[in-house]
Amino acid sequence: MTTTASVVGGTGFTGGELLRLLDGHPEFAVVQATSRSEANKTVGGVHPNLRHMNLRFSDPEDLDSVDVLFACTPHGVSMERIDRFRDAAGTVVDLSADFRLPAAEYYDDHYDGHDRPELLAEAEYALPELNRENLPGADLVAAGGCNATATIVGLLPLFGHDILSGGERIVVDVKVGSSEGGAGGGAAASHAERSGVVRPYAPTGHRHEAEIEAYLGTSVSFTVHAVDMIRGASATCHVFPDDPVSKGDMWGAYRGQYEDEPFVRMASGGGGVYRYPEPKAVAGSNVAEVGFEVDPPNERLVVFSAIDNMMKGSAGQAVHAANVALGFEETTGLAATGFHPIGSP
Amino acid sequence: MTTTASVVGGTGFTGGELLRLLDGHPEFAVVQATSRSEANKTVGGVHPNLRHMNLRFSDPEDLDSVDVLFACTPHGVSMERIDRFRDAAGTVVDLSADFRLPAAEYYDDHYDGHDRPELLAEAEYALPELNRENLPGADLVAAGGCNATATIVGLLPLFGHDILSGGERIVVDVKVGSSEGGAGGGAAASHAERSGVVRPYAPTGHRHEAEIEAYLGTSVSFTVHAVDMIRGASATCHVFPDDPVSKGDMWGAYRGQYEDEPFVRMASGGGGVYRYPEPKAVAGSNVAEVGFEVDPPNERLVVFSAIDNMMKGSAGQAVHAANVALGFEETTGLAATGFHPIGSP
Amino acid sequence: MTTTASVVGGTGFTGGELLRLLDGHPEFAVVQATSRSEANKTVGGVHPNLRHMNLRFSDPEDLDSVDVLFACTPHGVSMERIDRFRDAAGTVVDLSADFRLPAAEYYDDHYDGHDRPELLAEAEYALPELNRENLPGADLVAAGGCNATATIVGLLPLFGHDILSGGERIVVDVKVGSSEGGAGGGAAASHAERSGVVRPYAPTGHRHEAEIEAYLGTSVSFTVHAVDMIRGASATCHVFPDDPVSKGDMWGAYRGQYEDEPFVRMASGGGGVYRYPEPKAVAGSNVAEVGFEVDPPNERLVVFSAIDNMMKGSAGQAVHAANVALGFEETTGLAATGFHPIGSP
Amino acid sequence: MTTTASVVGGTGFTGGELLRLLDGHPEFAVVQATSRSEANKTVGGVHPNLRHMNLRFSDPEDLDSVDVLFACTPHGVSMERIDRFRDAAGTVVDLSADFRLPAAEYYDDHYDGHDRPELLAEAEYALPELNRENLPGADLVAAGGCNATATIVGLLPLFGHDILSGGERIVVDVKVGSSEGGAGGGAAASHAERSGVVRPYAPTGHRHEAEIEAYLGTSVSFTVHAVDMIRGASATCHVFPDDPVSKGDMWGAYRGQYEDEPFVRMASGGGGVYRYPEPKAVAGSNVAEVGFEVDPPNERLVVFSAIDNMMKGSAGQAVHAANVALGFEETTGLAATGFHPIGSP
Amino acid sequence: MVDCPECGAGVDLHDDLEVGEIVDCATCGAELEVIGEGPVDLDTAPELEEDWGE
Amino acid sequence: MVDCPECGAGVDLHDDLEVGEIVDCATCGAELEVIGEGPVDLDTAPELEEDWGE
Ligand SMILES: NC(=O)c1ccc[n+]([C@@H]2O[C@H](COP(=O)([O-])OP(=O)(O)OC[C@H]3O[C@@H](n4cnc5c(N)ncnc54)[C@H](OP(=O)(O)O)[C@@H]3O)[C@@H](O)[C@H]2O)c1
Ligand SMILES: NC(=O)c1ccc[n+]([C@@H]2O[C@H](COP(=O)([O-])OP(=O)(O)OC[C@H]3O[C@@H](n4cnc5c(N)ncnc54)[C@H](OP(=O)(O)O)[C@@H]3O)[C@@H](O)[C@H]2O)c1
Ligand SMILES: NC(=O)c1ccc[n+]([C@@H]2O[C@H](COP(=O)([O-])OP(=O)(O)OC[C@H]3O[C@@H](n4cnc5c(N)ncnc54)[C@H](OP(=O)(O)O)[C@@H]3O)[C@@H](O)[C@H]2O)c1
Ligand SMILES: NC(=O)c1ccc[n+]([C@@H]2O[C@H](COP(=O)([O-])OP(=O)(O)OC[C@H]3O[C@@H](n4cnc5c(N)ncnc54)[C@H](OP(=O)(O)O)[C@@H]3O)[C@@H](O)[C@H]2O)c1
Ligand SMILES: [Zn+2]
Ligand SMILES: [Zn+2]
Repeated sequence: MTTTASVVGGTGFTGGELLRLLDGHPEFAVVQATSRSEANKTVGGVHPNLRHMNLRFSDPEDLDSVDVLFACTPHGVSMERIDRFRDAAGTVVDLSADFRLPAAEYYDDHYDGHDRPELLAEAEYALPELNRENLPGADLVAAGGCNATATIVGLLPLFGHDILSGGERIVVDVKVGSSEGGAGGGAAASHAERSGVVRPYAPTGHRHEAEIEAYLGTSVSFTVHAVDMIRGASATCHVFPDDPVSKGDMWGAYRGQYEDEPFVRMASGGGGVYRYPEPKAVAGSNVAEVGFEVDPPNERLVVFSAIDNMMKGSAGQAVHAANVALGFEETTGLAATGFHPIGSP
Repeated sequence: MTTTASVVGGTGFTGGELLRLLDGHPEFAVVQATSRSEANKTVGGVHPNLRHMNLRFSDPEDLDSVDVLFACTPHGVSMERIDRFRDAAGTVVDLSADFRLPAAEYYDDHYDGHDRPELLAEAEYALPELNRENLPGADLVAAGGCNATATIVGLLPLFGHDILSGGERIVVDVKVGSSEGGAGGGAAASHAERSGVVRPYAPTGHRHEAEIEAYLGTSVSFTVHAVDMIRGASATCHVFPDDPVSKGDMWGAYRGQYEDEPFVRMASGGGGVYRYPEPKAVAGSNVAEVGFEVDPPNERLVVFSAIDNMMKGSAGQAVHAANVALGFEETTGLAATGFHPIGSP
Repeated sequence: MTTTASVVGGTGFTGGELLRLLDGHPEFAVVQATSRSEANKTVGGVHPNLRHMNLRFSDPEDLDSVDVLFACTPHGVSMERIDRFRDAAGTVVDLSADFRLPAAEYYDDHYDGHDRPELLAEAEYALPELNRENLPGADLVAAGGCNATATIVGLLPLFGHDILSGGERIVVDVKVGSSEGGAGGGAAASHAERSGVVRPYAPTGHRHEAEIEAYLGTSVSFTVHAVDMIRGASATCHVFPDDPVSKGDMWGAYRGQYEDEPFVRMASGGGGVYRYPEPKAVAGSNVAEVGFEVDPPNERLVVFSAIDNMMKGSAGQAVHAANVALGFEETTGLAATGFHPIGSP
Repeated sequence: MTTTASVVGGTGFTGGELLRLLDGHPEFAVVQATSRSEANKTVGGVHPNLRHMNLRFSDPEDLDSVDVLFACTPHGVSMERIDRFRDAAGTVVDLSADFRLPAAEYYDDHYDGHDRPELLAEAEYALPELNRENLPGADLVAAGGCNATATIVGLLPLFGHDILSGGERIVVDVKVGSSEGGAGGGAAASHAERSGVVRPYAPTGHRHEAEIEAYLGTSVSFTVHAVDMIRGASATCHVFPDDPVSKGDMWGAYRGQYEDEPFVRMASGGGGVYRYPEPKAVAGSNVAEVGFEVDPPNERLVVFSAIDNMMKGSAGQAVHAANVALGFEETTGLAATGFHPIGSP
Repeated sequence: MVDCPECGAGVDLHDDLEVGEIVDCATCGAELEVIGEGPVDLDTAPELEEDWGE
Repeated sequence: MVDCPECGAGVDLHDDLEVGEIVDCATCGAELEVIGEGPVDLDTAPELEEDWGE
């Protein structure tokens, strides 16, 4: 029996990626994709890769009843419309920041507050590598932020394997592609202005600092740069542990954490062209690559993490979590590997 | 019962793509991938997207017995080693130019002759849109050239629908990505020299002229430009028919030809950003996009065609043809759609 | 004694390039740059390369009196404001299409007509390679279109050297960068949608067909593709002469035409990486590269031409023409060569 | 009276850039450019932007007598050939690492030792912002490393303005273009493998750590990533001072340091698209952009620095230093600004 | 199902579309205006001569 | 199956490898030299300080 699904915000970048994933997912049938601006137009008119889909956008005011509703709207929309979403669907998976943080204070400090703080305790953070045990049966699931996901997946093994305890200095230097900004975009997002950049776009105070702190229990010095790719987020974490850590300790921690994870892959040195995590190597897949080096003279660990922000960083993570929540085999619909060669994906 | 497969030339670009496709294909099991330079190394050490595969390259001198052998070697290797390939496998699918052309003269005129001209009559051209009826049971299959494929798929409907008969003037202006050159590459293929180019790399005399002439029965004025993408080939065909052709005539021809083709998609005008065929829109998929405009003042038809050279232009076409040859459902293992957004794929 | 200059439309792409050129030009002093949207802001706030200039944008309603006014506004603005421009300046150099075409009918057929058709006879076409003799003393100069310039410079030697007479079939297949669209841009111009494209954006009916016809006296079958670069226009002209033409004939024509031209350079075969004209090789300079091959089997000539649309295709051409009009040494302020290596400029 | 100059290693990337700069420099006349591989070929055959130069490569064994010899050879060549270089020229400017570090131990620790350690004390570090007073009359000048230059220019104001004293924690996360690797390049430098990357290529232990330590007196935790541009190096310095530092303190330090520097420009917040230093904004120019933010919650300063590695990071710096050494006006031949718009330069 | 006036392919639509609404054809992409209801009737939409890209 | 001396993961190999051959570890990518046969024994291969990219 197929599970019906709708995508609110279907013209957007994450919405389009979700439509692609759900269309290829054997358990789901997409019955609705909403758009205010493109209502009645075919999904393929916006997403050329989906020209084969026999589906037209419809108005978000008229939500069909479905099993799962995926909300792919800008921050603030889901918290306002959450009751209507839950009326329409037994399970709501939200890709925005609206239900990601575990307490109202985070929204007071880093956003403009929250309309429905009482629901925050109900919501489950989607990242299975962190929160798998709480997802089965969850009916409000909040997919993580893309930069936060890259960072959390990179640093997680250091906590709980006696390497970090939370008070250490961590610098996270992130490089991201232009799809992070969504389909809207302004002058800075034009091809002429955005091509070839290494552009500091969030030097300090990025909101994902809060998400990382909430889920890893550590503060991080976070800076994000826009670089010339469309898909992809890459986090370089410069970590200063209190005590010396060997490469063997690191392998123990990372293999211990991730050996059985279907969507985390190690890339840490060795030969060839692709020695450490790279967005290029995971583009189009739900895989996160993680790797590291130790730097004894500087008493530093360097951890690299790379994801496709459209996949592990949003739509793929959402489907992964939905698979767990609904009891499907975890990797269903997410088995596609990346590509080689691939350009600036 | 799975069908066993081997890939000769597994470190190359088409070889890597075939490994990806076969690995995800429910009917095939990859038992061997050869390399002279990387023998004993893991497939994932060269193709980072295949790090999950439990396979090491082995020497092409020691061929395993398999059901299907895919040869992904430079021009000249297959014609020399064809007997050993056929000893090892019941079906040989060759991606090089060695068995593509139907007669020895083509090789005398455009290459350095042919070692085994008597086999040319046995070989079947892989492109199902052109040669589907002869593929079932074929045991020597020759995948088409990428630029030739883009051109043939674009022009095919004009022949046989009373628009062209073969003597008309046709200019084909092609734009291609860097993966067409294979993993080797020289100075011109370095990132610094190859980025951002619009570089005429085959102004005249490209060998695919012969392939197009052999299969469409028309000569074409062919020019190829390198542009800044990795995957993709785009052919713009400027066609001068003897008699006026209306847009309705064109739709009739193209819909008539392609309505039931699983891997050809029309994109011809309309609204939105993606109005005509684009490599970006098909990257990562086996789809060919075709479209056209009519230009009455210049008595011209303009036909656009776009493919991913790694897929429809080589490895995807090879698997498509193998599916037909072996009696599998045609689209098996090739259902993946493209991506949106996607950069310079 | 310095010549004073103003730039109307100073926030735009051609306006910014003009400011850069005039700022480095020993004969000119820039006294005004206009903008409606950025009035009172520094020029460097929009054009980061001009942060050293001590100049703020001012309102285009308040034009200073200057020797030369450069108009860098969208089509339609100059024809409406031409009297005010001429009141403010002894010489007006217009970069838009408003005074490019020699007769009102062109505007009726290809644009929405013309407000001041009587001025068309007064205006001089800026391209010195075509119209040098009429420029000295001209007080209304119209810079050519970028794609038209690339095409005209490529084809010009074929006329007047007994190769073409005007009735022959010519296909012009153009590839352009995103700066051609100006600083405005919409959804199709965003980095995510515009990166990595080979996108047919003007399949037929491009307005520059008229400009080429007006100045070369031949009709051309013209198609323009957007490709992944910012600066640059490359025209590939497929030409079908009535009689056979040898490579020697071609060299004679091209050397005869261009030997003494300071801003035209031949690149036609030979060794190395850069054998034919490429936008990359001329980016940042006012140079046009031209080159060719002959294709006897197809009775075809292939002519390649490459320019930087910001330079030879607009601002550089405008300064070049102004130099000639005002009697300065032709190359003044335009001597900068291109770069090597350079990416996607 | 012109000063004669030769370029050893003239086919390389920095050698080509030097030829471009010297060719446009009013004080210099280039009399020789060497190459082993391209001897007797024209300079324009390798560097298409220099097709107008009337110069052929000659063998590096036959050095002409000149006033200034610029050595643009890989590490190790200059230390071996230094006597012959000095025989040929009164002033030697070396762009390699061979004379950059002030003492033999650095070479023992970070390279394979030094052949001529006694010359290290004679050599002057080229960066005028750091070492201007020692350059006039210097006859052995060593241009800085590109990543070191970006970092030193970024951090310099923090020392000597009471913000840092040398023991503080500093993380330097660098992003560089592909021209840093020189014209050689291997598999990892091919267009297909190198496009679109965020690739950690020197996770730890980069040799420029030593150069920074030698000239700033501080150790830094240094990591370099390859990103998709050709020219450009961008350093993000995450700095942890012992005491709180205000934005005013920072402006004081940076303005104090750089107000009169002709080739350093501040970009630190504000509006528009280009708010912080970006390689794109300085590409093609000798300008270094520097800027910063303060991050009180993390007790961090973030300093950004961006240069064109071909200019400020090598050839431009070399000419700048030569200007000072020879007593020319400092900015001679280096006045060209960057471009806007410009792609991935 | 109604035929596209541009390319002739069938266009799949809800029946509750109103006159004046714009839809696109899934085959040719043409923008089509609903000119009649129940059953839906379509005509090519007046082309917006918009600037498309450059 | 033999353990990787670098990361500790199991390394899957044919038994007919010869001493001196170089393999890589599928987990950490380390280049490993075969230093004993039947069963295969591995050690970290001497690192080629090659130029890797830039
Ligand atoms: N892009 C990423 O990498 C990424 C990663 C992780 C999380 N996210 C989060 O995912 C969400 C979507 O991001 P995106 O990049 O897909 O954005 P986007 O491309 O801008 O798409 C937003 C979508 O929401 C619709 N929409 C906007 N306002 C709406 C409203 N008031 N009511 C109903 N629909 C509305 C828009 O369509 P119409 O205007 O046609 O209705 C559009 O389909 C955001 O919250 C973002 O923070 C994004
Ligand atoms: N790239 C495309 O877009 C494309 C499209 C259509 C058709 N093709 C055709 O497909 C074939 C492969 O192209 P490619 O782009 O994949 O090339 P490639 O990347 O250069 O790969 C060639 C492969 O062949 C192996 N090889 C080379 N010489 C060999 C020999 N003598 N014996 C055994 N193996 C040998 C190489 O590996 P080792 O050196 O490690 O053995 C490598 O794995 C060519 O014939 C090409 O024309 C390519
Ligand atoms: N881009 C090219 O490659 C190229 C090549 C050849 C010719 N051209 C032609 O050159 C002209 C400028 O092109 P562009 O690419 O520079 O365009 P752009 O980047 O869009 O700039 C247009 C400029 O005009 C100003 N402007 C717009 N409407 C105006 C009005 N009604 N009155 C006064 N100022 C107005 C705008 O500034 P504010 O809105 O701030 O006032 C802006 O500074 C166009 O006619 C174009 O066809 C362009
Ligand atoms: N690229 C940068 O961004 C950058 C920045 C700062 C400093 N540097 C330093 O500048 C130097 C040159 O770098 P590059 O990027 O220009 O390198 P490159 O592109 O590889 O060029 C090296 C040049 O040296 C010549 N050469 C090589 N070995 C030689 C030898 N034994 N004797 C004489 N000539 C020899 C080569 O030409 P032939 O083989 O034809 O003789 C070639 O012209 C290096 O030391 C590099 O570390 C580079
Ligand atoms: Zn239609
Ligand atoms: Zn290992």
